[in-house]
Amino acid sequence: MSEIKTAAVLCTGCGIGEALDLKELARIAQKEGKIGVLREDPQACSAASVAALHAEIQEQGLTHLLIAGCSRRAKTEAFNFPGLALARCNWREGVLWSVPEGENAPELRQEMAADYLRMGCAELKKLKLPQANPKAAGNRRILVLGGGASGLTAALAAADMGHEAVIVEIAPQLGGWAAQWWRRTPWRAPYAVPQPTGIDELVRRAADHPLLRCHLGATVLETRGAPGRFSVDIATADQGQITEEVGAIIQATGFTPYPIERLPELGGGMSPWVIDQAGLESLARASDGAPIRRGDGRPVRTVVFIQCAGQRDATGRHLAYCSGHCCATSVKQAMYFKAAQSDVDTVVLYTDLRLPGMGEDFYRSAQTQGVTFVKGEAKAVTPQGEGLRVAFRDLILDTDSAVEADLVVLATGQVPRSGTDIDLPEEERAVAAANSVLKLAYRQGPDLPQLKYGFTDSHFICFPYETRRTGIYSAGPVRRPMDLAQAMEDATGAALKAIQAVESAAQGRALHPRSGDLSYPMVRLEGCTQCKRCTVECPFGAIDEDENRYPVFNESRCRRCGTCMGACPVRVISFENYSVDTVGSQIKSIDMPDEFSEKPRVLVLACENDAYPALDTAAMQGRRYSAFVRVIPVRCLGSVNTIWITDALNGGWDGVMLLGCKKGEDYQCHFVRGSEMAAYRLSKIEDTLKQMGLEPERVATYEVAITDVERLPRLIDEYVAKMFEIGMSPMKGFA
Amino acid sequence: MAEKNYAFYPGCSSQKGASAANYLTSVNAVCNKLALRLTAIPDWNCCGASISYAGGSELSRQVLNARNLALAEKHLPGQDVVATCAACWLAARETREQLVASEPLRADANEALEVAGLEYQGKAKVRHMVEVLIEDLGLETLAKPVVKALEGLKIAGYVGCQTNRPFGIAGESFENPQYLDRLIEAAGATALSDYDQKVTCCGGALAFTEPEKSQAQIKMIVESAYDQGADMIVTPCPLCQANVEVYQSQINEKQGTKLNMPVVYYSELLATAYGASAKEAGLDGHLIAPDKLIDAAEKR
Amino acid sequence: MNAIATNQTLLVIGGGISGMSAALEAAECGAEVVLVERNASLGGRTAQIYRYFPKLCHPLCGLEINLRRLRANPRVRVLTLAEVTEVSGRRGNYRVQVKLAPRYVNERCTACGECAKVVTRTIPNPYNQGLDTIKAAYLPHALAHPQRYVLDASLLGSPEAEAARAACPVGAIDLQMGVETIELSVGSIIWATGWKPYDAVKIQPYGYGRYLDVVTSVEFERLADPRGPTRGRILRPSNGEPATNIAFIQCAGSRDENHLRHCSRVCCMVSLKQTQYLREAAPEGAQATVYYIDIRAIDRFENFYQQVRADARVKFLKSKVARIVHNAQSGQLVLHGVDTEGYHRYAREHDLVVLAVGMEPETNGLDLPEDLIRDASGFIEGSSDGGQFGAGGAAAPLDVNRAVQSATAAALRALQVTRAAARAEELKG
Amino acid sequence: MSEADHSSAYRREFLAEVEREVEGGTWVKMCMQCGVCAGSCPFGPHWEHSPQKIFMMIRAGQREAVLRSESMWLCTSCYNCVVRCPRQLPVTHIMHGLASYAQKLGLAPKLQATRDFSLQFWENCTRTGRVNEMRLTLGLYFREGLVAGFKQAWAMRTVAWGLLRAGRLNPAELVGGHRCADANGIKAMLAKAREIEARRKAQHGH
Repeated sequence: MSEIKTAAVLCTGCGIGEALDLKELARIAQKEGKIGVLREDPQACSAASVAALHAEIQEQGLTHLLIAGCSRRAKTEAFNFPGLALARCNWREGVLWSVPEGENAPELRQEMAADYLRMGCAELKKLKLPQANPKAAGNRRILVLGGGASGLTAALAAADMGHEAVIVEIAPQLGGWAAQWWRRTPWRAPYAVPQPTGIDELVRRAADHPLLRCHLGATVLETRGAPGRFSVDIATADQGQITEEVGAIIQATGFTPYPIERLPELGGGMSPWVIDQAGLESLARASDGAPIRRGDGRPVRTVVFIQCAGQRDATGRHLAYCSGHCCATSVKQAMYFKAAQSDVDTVVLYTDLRLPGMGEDFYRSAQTQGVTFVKGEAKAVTPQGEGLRVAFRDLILDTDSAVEADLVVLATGQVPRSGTDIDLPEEERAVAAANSVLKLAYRQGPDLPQLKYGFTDSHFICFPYETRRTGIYSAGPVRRPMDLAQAMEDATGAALKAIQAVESAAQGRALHPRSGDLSYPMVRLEGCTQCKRCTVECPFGAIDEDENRYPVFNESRCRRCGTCMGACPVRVISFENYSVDTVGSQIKSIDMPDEFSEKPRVLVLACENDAYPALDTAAMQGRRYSAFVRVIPVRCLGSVNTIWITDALNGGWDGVMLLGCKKGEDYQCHFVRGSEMAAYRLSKIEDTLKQMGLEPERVATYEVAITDVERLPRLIDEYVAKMFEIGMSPMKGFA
Repeated sequence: MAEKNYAFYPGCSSQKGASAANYLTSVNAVCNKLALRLTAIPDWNCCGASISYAGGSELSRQVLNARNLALAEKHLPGQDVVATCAACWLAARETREQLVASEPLRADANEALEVAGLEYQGKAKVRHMVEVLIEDLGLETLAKPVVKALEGLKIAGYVGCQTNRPFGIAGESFENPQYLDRLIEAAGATALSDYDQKVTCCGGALAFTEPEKSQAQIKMIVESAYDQGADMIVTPCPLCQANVEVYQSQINEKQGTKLNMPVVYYSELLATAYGASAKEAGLDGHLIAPDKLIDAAEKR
Repeated sequence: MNAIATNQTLLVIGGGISGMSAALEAAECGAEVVLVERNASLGGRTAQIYRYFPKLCHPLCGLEINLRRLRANPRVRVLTLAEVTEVSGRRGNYRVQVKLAPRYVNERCTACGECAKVVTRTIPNPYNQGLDTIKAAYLPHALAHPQRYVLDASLLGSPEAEAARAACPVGAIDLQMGVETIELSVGSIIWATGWKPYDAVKIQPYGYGRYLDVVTSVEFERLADPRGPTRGRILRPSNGEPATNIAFIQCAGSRDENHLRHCSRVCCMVSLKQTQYLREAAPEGAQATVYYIDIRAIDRFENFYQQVRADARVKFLKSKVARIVHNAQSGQLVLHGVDTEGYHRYAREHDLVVLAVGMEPETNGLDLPEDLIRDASGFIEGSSDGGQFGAGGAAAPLDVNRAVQSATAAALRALQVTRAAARAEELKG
Repeated sequence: MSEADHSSAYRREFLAEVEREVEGGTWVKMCMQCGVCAGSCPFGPHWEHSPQKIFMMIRAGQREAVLRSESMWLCTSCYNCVVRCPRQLPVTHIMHGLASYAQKLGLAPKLQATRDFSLQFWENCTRTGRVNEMRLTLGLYFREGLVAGFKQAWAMRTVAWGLLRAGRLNPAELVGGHRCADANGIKAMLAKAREIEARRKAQHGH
């Protein structure tokens, strides 16, 4: 990279000019900041000024630009200079709008603005223009694991977008569960009667599609690589072992029905006339529209459907969740009987009937056809004569009751086929490893991390597709229990994400949530001590280890959160535009008052997505907070390297506040585990503080939400007050 | 004012010497002022009310009402059927809706009507008198003939059930209909808008057979009127009027209360406001005399 | 303006979570997208939600991420205060008329707020469902994008409008702005027009509009939100006292042939979530009762339901409330009905009633292109020519998670159309 | 419910019977058990079985319990249930229909006052085509015999006297009273109606 040519624009708009002594600030930028080109501007964001800037950049060949004015979150459309390293210095929200009024306000504002300017200059010089991942690979093929409705839909969607697609199906034929059904629940108006599954059409299209290949009776042996360059070893029925090179993977491995044998009290496994919903589908297919008969040929005159069988279970013996589709499925199956013979008694035993959306029309349709719905709790299913006796509590009539039936259908739930739970303890994992479906050759385990109950859902509400294995997406009931319509919708979306993954990988760009970020982690292996922290802590399993236990970075798996950088004790990991230096130099750059000035300095490291916007918002709403803090946004609390903290404390900072997102089961960290890792590291910092002879209060972590606009200023003021309590840092002198 | 013609269905209770005789008296007084010409349906019969269900089968009761509609179509072609009694209106209107909605049902009904030499073609519409007043004339027109605005008279508008549910007047809210209050205001009186028993059922249909239960309803209806400081209750329904007025003395006997709340028809209000005498306005037809209204009527 | 769009451009109508997701997912695949939003800023209804179920996290967190994606992506053109008035042509080649309403503030605005300082006139605050007021020169909300003030039309012609214009240090206020209509040609269209709460006034027995202390679940979100009219304290609109005994009435409009014939899916979870607001926003000992027909806590949400079931503050009654009566003496609202599990009558007093109002398509009542296929409730499936697609709340009553899935799927289908159009072009040229 | 009933429990027989025989019977299966009808009824506090519960009992095949129930006879025809039902069931009509059917089968409770009143009303209004209020009232008082009748009448004397004075009660009605000219035509017409209904049900039967 050629030598740096820096420039700074000091904006005097929005009242900055009146509130601050710009001359002094300009002097600081020149003398301390060593900024080459420097100028004030009454409104830096005005079209004229921006145009002028572009011109200057051309003429003077500027490489680095600092804009001192409003928050980095403001006026981004104006301050958009491709090919330029840009730093923003937040005077407006960070100083003008946040420093409390008072007779010493001008002084405090000036000091704060000066420090932010120093910090901006320091950061600017450390910035490098990201050059994109050099190891970017552009394989655009997409591998789909699973040839059921979800897999077929995903593969066809990708193929129709012009991407080669490969289906790997464990069964000898395509179609999955849906292929074994008689009919499907209606998914569009009118929501009246069961519909053809349409699965044959999908299978036919898959077979005929020029861009689509299928391996049947095939399983994955190993998956290596990263987005844009996955290699997947596959054991196939016909060609033996082969290897597919693909750019992204969709896991649509579906579900297995919860085994009814686990429900003997409901007759599961005890009577041949107690079956599950899949079992009824085969009976219906066998009868092919004629009145439905049991296995023994006896016509069914009365059938009872027991909802939530082995689901929504609080005892911990069965599934705790609701599979969502079963109410509609039982309604559909009851209609099978009514369609063939209207005088068959069909009783649906439920506690909460769950047919959301237009399912209400389907429910009404079933009632019109005479399906009987009973709000009741099934107690026992026992053989009686040629059939069965279903004992239950009728919750409406509030009585114990019973009904005789020829056939009982247990609406059991969906168990995801998600492979191994990689969060199991090592020893158990070995056992489970056999069940792995992806067989990832990843440091962090062979399958997608699971959220709960074996589902691979990332549990993002806003970003449901984002798994923790970049370029590998899950779709259908493996991700969340769902019906056919939802699964096909889900698969269509997953196909888009897979396409996005290969496009971005090809250009060496980051995927969600830092979509388009061209920076990537760089490591100086010569300095590495093989401590493995980065490989363990990476939330996305992006880093493997080579035979010498050195980290191997798979850049296109990386999501640019910087957790590895924060984890590295020897600080050999960095990003071009975000490094130990870009932040460290800011910390060292400020003008530290002596201990007698009674002007503490508190370093605030704030998550750029939640805490930092919260501070901006607070300022916009005129909520003031102490002028003794200096705020630095960080990509994620996980990227905070403890050296920043120790440097700060050694440099005479009085305290360090770390503001990150909620961790734990309902984590709100958009890098999933960043804030958790930070918390873990900081739990160890107390020893360091002891060694330095400092109070533990000098470092504090807070979970802050983007909405904490009232709470956050309060937290800051309370913390600063505490610094006054325990006194100025004894380290100041030595800085 | 241009005369408007209607096929009139007075109903049993409005007949001479019947429980709502004074209702008809007051309605006639009002109609004269408003140039509404009511021609009674020749040989009209009882609607069967809602209570006759145990004796009368579904079709019998429909036919009973269809007969009146058929007679109207035959003798008063092109005229809407207007009922003053809420029960008559509801029974007739329900039958009409059912017969118009279902061809086969109309065929059955007509097969029966044929025996009486009649046929219902589904033309004649069924209206309640208040519908006619509000929809055909409008509140402004209703206010015009007022010569004695009933100023200062505080009145609880008790709508009750059958003019309100299931059809409603002018598509109004079932829970808080306004039409009766508007009529009260048209007469220059004050409608107590916070009267919260406005649409409570008086239990009228079961007044004879479940006296305690229906009288409990009546007590609520009357006491709430007292709470609001009402001078009287106004209603559009003969059954409501009779029950709420007649049983107050019984409630007093049984429970030692001192209920004595006049209950009058909207038409008595209007008639009085239009300058009718107490007799013309049917004010003499009460067990609990609506003294303030009578005073207004007697004022010259 | 026409220049920016071609038949390979994708038009997304609606800038809520679904529209933003569809636009961004498509753009991050390399597509050119025009995102049209009727309001002055993006975010839609989720921006007015305090917390999401089941994580109780904050919608603004996701909004900030999406805004970042947007700022980083030159392929998405955003038009606010813009409404599609006409769609002609067919798949692969639509012509769309877009009406742009005046904001009276141009792109020079720095959101410094000087205009608001000189304006005294206030208007009902749309962000808080009109439960409080806001200056007639305002920033729609903290994370409003574009971050630009709006001058309410009611100011026009008043001296205050002039004052505001004079107060603006950067000359961003333009009182001459008028309605403008532009034409776009696009290859495919995603209707992400979202949903609206059912008009609770129509549910007569519950007295919304007659009783101040009957509010909708949408309004309740604002009451619980620290950025809301009560600063996050659940206060009774009638007297400003803290609510301590709150009723949540399910199926307010939904599953009801007198109102909405469909189940709105989310309302159960919304009420379950809102019972948990009591922890932070209501006094100690505050109680909640949920009146329901069926609790529809589908898939993993069942956990959340079980947690709330275990919460001593919350009671559940299987009953559709028959009617609400105002007790003048106590000032309380009396709910009448029966617990259908065994027929137990009740007349229970509450000091605040929250109606879990159903969702209906925002487009109901508007005239849409004839060839849009809609279901009995008006939800948009797509167009018969296969070039237009419904997404998110416009396509079905969905929670956020499913809405984003739907939007992502719609984005792919739309891309298939524009890519096909592109291939066709290549063949031609 | 006794063990013996199980063979008929939750079977369609009784529901089918209700659909065939009872006014509005085909609506029973559409109930979604929300309970809004039960909560809306002014006489609700006095019932044993709410409408929604009766609908469930019908599905459960509890024929005796339903048809012998007093509850239907407490319907005041206020239509609150009808206008609030989310499935738009004509609940009032179904209650009337069930009562009427129970009466027809002789299962209705003996000495059910409303039943007797209902019968008398029908008899009274169809005899001449118009209601004879005088007879209707006295007929009801004396339905349990002379003594009871006089007691009732005595209890009502103030009311009766008031109505007389107000010209709203006419003793003359005891003899003669209002009548339709074509009373016979009405009788014939109603007989025909019954005949048609019988015919329809026969057809419906198979």
